[in-house]
Amino acid sequence: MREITIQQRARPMTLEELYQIGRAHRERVATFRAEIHVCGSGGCRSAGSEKLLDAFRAACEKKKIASDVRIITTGCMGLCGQGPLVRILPRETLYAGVTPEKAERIVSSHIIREKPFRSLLLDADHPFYASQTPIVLRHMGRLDPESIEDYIAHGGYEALAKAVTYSAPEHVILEIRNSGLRGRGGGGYPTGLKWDIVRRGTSKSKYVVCNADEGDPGAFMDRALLEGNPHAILEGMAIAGYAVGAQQGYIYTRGEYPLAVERMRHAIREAERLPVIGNRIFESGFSFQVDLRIGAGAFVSGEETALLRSIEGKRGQPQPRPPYPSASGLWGEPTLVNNTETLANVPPIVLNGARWFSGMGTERSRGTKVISLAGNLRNTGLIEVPMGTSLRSIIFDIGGGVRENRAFKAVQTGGPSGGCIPSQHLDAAVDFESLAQVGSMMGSGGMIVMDDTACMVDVAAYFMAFCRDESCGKCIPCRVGTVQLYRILDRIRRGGATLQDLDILEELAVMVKDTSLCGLGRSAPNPVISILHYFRREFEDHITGRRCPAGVCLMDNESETAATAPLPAGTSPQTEGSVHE
Amino acid sequence: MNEIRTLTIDGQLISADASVTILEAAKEHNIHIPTLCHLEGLSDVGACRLCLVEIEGHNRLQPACVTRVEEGMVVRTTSSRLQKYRRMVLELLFSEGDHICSVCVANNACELQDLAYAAGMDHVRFDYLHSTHALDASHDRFVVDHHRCILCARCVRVCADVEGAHTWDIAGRGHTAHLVSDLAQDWGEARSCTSCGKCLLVCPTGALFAKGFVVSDPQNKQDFLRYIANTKSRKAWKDE
Amino acid sequence: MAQIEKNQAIEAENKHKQLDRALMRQQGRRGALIEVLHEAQHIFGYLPRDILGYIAASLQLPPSHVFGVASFYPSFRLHPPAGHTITVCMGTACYVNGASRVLRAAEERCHPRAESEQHDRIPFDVHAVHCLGSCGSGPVMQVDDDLYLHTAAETVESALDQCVETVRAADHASDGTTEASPSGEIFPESDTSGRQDARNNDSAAGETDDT
Amino acid sequence: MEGRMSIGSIWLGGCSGCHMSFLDLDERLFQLLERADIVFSPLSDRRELPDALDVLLVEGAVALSGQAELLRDFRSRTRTVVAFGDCAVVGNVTAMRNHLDLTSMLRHTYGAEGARMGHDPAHHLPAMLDEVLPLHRVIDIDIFLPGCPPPADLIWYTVHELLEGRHPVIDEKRLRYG
Repeated sequence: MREITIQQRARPMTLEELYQIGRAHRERVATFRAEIHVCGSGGCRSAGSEKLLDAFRAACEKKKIASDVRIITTGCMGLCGQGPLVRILPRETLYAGVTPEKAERIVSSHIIREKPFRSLLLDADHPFYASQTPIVLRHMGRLDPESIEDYIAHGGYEALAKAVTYSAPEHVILEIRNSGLRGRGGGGYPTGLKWDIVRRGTSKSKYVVCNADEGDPGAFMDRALLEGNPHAILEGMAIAGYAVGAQQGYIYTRGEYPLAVERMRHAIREAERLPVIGNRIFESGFSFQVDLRIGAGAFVSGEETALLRSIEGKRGQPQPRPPYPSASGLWGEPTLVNNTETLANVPPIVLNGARWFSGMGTERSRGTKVISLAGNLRNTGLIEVPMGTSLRSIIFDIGGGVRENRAFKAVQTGGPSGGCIPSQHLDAAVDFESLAQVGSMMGSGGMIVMDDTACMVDVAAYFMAFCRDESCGKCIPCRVGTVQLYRILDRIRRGGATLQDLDILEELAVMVKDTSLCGLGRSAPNPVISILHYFRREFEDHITGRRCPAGVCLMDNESETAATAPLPAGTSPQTEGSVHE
Repeated sequence: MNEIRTLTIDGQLISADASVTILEAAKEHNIHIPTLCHLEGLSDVGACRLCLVEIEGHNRLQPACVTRVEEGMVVRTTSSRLQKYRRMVLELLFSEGDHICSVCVANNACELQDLAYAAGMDHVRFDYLHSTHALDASHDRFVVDHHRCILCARCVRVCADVEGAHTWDIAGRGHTAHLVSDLAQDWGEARSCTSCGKCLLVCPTGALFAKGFVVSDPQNKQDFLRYIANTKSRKAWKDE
Repeated sequence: MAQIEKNQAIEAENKHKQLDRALMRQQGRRGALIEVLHEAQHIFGYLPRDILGYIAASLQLPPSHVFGVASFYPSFRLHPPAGHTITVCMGTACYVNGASRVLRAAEERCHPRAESEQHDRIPFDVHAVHCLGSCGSGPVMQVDDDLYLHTAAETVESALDQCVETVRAADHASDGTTEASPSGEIFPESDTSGRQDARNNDSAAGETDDT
Repeated sequence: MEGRMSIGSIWLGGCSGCHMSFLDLDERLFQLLERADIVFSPLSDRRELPDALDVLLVEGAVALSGQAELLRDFRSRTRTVVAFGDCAVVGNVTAMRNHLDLTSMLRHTYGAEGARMGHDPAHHLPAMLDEVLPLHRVIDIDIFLPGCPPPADLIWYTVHELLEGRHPVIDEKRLRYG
């Protein structure tokens, strides 16, 4: 069903015109004496990077060099924990923790006197950046996300132009299959296979959906991509649309990311103005339209079928699969649902070929993974490493180890559907298979490091409360199971539980995992199961010893059962709604 | 063009039309699979998870009510694991609502109760949540008691698909999800309601009932259910 | 008094016009309900019952379906927001850095247990959300539109005092009623604790418990 | 079981309807008394607490903290504890007060009026649990006998099985709530 098309340039663009725009933009940028890139993404923006822009403009005017210094806001530069970050060219240097007051001194030192400004300098071989191989993030932080010309100057839309001009759709799919690219949303389903199924759908109206719902707390890679390099996603979607035969695409992202929504809207308008998406793209028979759909805060909308119901304007309630969306998705039509990072990998694969991509990563998990590092770490932020890199090198080399060098306790991967991995598995590789073997999962790539101040029972209760609040409520095991699992965990946390409660907890966790309708319910017990597996002793301390080793949980003192023998079932009154200390 | 599929259910080799679900195929060969949110004649949602069956080659349990038969499928409808899970689903339901049978209008006429007997559920191991809900008696002939509502959405489906009024729908999310009429108004003010009473007759528990019924009064729901089963999927208006 | 009522009538009138324009833009587009609800909340600050009814009629959807969708998504508010909102991020990264202590401090300040301590007249809504997207610098807290990074329980006090000052200053300046203006961004922060719905005084409203 | 079986019964937060149903055993009571003694029960006037019991029938839910102690005490003396009736098994009508806030309910009932008559809940009422609990939330239960009240035939089946030294099987045919 065609959406209302916005007025476009009459004539479609040619490949030659695309190169011409790129060349012109590169020449114009080369005329500048210097460039100042200010990181405008999530963490840095909230640390005040907008005020930095004005400060640097004022500094350049004062030094009368304003006209030949290019000042732009860019996407995420990676090391969020030490933001706001600023990169200055020539003699490329990265400055951290820049405040408006320091802007003038940086300009006069780096640009006027051509000597780096020592005190805020981030040395070039900082371990955070050393062992990364960015593909999806290769232009991140160097590109002006609001200028399509800048994207084209960095080789943008070339892959789309070549695909629709020189390759048949089947050939593009073959390229993706041979590259070994798998879904980056967490499922790890082979992308080429999914494209093939949608391609074989006979209906004439098919859809491509970019899942940028990113509900995992502690994951911010989709947000960084939408804010930092929106065109890469549009190009990836257009190539996917061409390959599977879809004319309409939807990007579904969160209402809580207003800047990402704004940047993506602007990018769609720009792409239609040129036009690089719209009717008869690059003079081919292929037309592709993209619309933005904004979620409204439901984590479950990240589940494929729930996301499609949300785009259809309904309650985001998952549906049994099969039928899978690739056979019957939006309004019953074949629909390709891919994660933002998956789609952002498509243009580089089409440009550089499958063998270039499959050369990276491991045998069964090819390419790289974008990871958001957070928690009690020295270097927190956004990284991209080849699949197969060990947890140890990510946490201790790139991440710089635990803050205030406290003891490492566990790293949580896969968000509320993942697990907690203790120190004995730090040498596990980060890829789909190895993380599953140690009882966790890849998930969207959020990694939260916990030190010895964390109490694992409290963390298990935290994740279960998250799943309880985010359950859609349709199927009983998840709707009621998460409530009961949380009550038992909370009782354990407050020292009012018995060993029998622990048995019921384990039995119910397995039941919810086996019988829930969708991914949310099936993976809600994962954190508890993995924490019980690695940190069972902490549970026993809370139950029999009635104490919290990490000192986080407050035991119920007035529970009248304290004096008598431990009871088979806790009787300390728990009114469901009261705020627990 | 409906092709035939051959499959085995509980060791019994059967053949069934390709468009048929495992539940329908099993029913045709009177193999019993417990159901609750399923009602013949209404669309299926696969929400209560009581009809989960084991299928060889699938590591995940599949709901029989929405999973189509496939060639060479080997299905098992009962095992100790399935029975344990079915009993736990029922225990969860009893713990969520306020199912006090001794004071309930649907006592001895309640599908939830019958399923609990069949599962041998002699007690509930989970805490009773006792969440307080509204009780709406504003309609001149009917009452809705949300404490007994298990959110199977049969009433939503019969009101939308068969009556066409779509007065009922589910609002909220997760454990605060609940039934609402129109804009969460009192049932008596819901202008879209035609007072046809179909929702009462499909409600498996004592959540929707007619005024004037006292505890364990027999409600003749059974003949209406057969009527609704025949109108939609089978040959219309066939009375058995 | 008449003048104020007249202004309010005019204002309500042009809000309805804005809503009609939004509905016109969505004409013919499938699955437009959630887009319209976003715009309606932006116009009215929340989704009043009559507006939901108006939307249901113009999109020809059953009112129960529209209410079902509006009440499903936590970003949609079915009740007028209090004057000001404190949003505490309870994402995992913030949580392990002590976000629950910040949440407790915020709640203690806004709904103090002992009635006597209720000193600032300014009504605050306290929301716990699952991720504000600045995981590198948690715990993160937002008071209306200003974001506070690496917050601790103590920062809550100073942040709220500062907000109370700015609001009081604004009160003197406009000395009109501080109308419940929606917070600055086009889409107000998601509101996971405000799922309360008029009909259901569900006692399981433990949303603001400390996890 | 060559010796005689000792049976006891107590009622907590309940209406004694289950004990009435027990009396509906009618003539079967004589068969029972041939092989067992009812050593402690509200139905008999023997008051000393037996130091050991074979079977204990417990009617009613746990509403008072004192009842919880009594229950734990009996559990330590009894081989087989039977949750006798819906109140004991699920909390039933007694647990309906869990919807209400206990303190405001007491203040409402015994408030100004009660104070005028010198009734002060703190002194005149036993300490109440905030939440009325079914028995298995307080002690381990061996046999669950739901029903409001459990029909006499079901009680007889249970007691008879215990007399024969078998564990009664309360299956689909015998299970009845309400």
